[in-house]
Amino acid sequence: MPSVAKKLVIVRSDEPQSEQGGRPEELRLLEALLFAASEPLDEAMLGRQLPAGVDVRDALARLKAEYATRGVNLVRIGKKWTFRTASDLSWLLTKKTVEARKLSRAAIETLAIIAYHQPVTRAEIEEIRGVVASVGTLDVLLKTGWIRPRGRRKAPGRPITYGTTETFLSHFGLEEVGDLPGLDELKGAGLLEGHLPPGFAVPIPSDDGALRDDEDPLEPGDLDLGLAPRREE
Amino acid sequence: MPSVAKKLVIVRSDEPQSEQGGRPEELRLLEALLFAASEPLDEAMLGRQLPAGVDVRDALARLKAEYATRGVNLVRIGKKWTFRTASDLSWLLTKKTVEARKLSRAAIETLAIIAYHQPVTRAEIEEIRGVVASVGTLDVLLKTGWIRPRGRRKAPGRPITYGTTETFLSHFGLEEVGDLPGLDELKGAGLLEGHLPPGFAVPIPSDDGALRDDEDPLEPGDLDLGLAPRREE
Amino acid sequence: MSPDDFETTLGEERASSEPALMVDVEGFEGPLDLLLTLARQQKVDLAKISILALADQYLVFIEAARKLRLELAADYLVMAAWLAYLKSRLLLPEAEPGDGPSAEEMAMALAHRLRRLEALRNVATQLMERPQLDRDVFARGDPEPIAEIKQPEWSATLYDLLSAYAVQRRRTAMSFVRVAKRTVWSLAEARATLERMIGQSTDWTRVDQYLIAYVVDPALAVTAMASSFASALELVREGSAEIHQKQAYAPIYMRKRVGAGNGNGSASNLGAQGNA
Repeated sequence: MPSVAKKLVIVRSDEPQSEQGGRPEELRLLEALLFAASEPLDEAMLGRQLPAGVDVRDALARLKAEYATRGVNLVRIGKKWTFRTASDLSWLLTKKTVEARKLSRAAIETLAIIAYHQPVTRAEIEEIRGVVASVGTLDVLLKTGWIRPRGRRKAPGRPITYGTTETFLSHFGLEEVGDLPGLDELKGAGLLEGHLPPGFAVPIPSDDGALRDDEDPLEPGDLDLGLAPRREE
Repeated sequence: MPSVAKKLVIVRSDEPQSEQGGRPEELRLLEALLFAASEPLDEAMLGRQLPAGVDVRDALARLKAEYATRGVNLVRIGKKWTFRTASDLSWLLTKKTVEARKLSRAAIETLAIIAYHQPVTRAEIEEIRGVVASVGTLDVLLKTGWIRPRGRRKAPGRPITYGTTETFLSHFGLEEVGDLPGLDELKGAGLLEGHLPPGFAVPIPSDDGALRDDEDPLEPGDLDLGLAPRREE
Repeated sequence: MSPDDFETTLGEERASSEPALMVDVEGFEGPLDLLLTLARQQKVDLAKISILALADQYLVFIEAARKLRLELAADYLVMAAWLAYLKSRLLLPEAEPGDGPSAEEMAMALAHRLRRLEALRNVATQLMERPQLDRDVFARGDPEPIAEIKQPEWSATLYDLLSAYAVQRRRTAMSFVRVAKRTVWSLAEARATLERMIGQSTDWTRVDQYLIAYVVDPALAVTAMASSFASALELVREGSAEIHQKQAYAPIYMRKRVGAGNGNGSASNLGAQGNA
């Protein structure tokens, strides 16, 4: 490929200080920072390190493409970036594996509900699983740092809503929540709108979303038997 | 450095498709191993990980050449190899490595009381905790920047009231302090177990900066006592 | 609900469902999970599932579990009661159009929930199969400190904070705690209560009114209602009581069955009927 060689030479003589091979200096800077960091780095912080006038997104996209076929890939997590070993090489690196966190089935399902339905309250999680959350499930997930309380639902009792964290995205190698596997299929099948029309609640705790304006909350003396949407305590 | 240019050219013409796909797999393996390793790796050990018949020295030499112009370089230390930030970019790095210290149990408990019960005085913290606070605990928390003196309680002795800061919220990933789980949520998450006495309550915290009716503003002298959050060590 | 019809269907279903009965109820994550497992045995698309057949299978399962005197969580019994109710609605012509959802709509809603749970399990599996950090992919093993990044000097997680708060609040609360009374109403207790109550009345009475008289501690209300409802349905099935509900979520009325003898509520008598 003599043409490449020629090009390299030309670039070098044009821009002696740009050093090595005509590759923009900002890529070297980004490489250095991202290789050195122990945690994903914020796009804005990276931008501040680059020469004025350089578009950090362009540079990151280019770097990502450069590393796409390598043993180490550049990945985006939300608004942060980091290098990770290529996922097809996990066999090579398993020796490093720490005792994998073994989540219970209940915890995995609860995590999935929080990820796909967020923001979601505990009562909504219970409604989808059809079972009262066993004590300790949310506790375990909070401990992993994958979920967090996001806010409070504007509903009676103002229950806490849960959502996933950046640590969750980082752990599962997702750029954003929209990249969750199977999300589009779930949406397409109408399974994420989630909340059943009022009056449709099948036993077990139901979410407050099913309680409409035209429904009166049950009186304490009413026999609800858990058949009617239960209000958040 | 014409020699470098020459070398690049040679490498490139050796492997026309180079970058995309045609790059030998052993370079990917070496990249991943060296990237993930917590210390420099032995040539012999690396060799054992490569496909049979691959000369580890050749592969390392080639990888070194590839990275020679990049922001990270492959360097040899004795018979071991590791990735290091290019020496001309060392200004990006710092010598100071601070290992984040874990807060003591007393400190985190005190912080939790302040978060939930703010504005709160030292005596009130002790009353809730049922333990006399050690002298250093509040000092440590003030150093973290997560708590601040808010004012003085209109009470005998005019004790200082404490509350949490913005830094607190951002460290713990909370949008507002009112998003801290309440009694039901703590129970539901499995954090608060067992039978609680009637009347047991968890306040809905608020870090509203406005002084409460029973609070006086801090006086200028208060800040000189080192009680205000220190910006940085 | 017609007890005879119920019995016949149970008899027919039993043979084909026998293997399912061997499944340990402990292995299920609640009634929906059990229903989903039973639905899969129908080996059809969940969209085309027969809710009626599913309800039968579920009721057979619960019946068998109770014959074996397996302790069943209230959730399972409430679902059984609801399915029995749904089944009766599906089998009988709709009495009055009413404003509540029709039986068909209720069945569709149940099918929707089953589909949703199944779909969620599929994506949960896909999620867990993704390459995970420190299991399949790895970050830089030997990071170098970056000048621009201020290392936080102190570390603490939200979990640390919350558990620290909960632990110490509980610790100080404990010194005031009294021994709690038992918080579960067993089915036997509920049944005994109901039998005594309807023994006194041939007028329609609201079941919750039965309970209020007995359940002094409001903390017991939920468990008492669940157990009572399950027991009430059993009494109805055995022919010693009648139940009436105008529509879903409306109050439930109950009375001693007209013509039923006073001694008809004894346990031995009922047991014999159950085995017939």
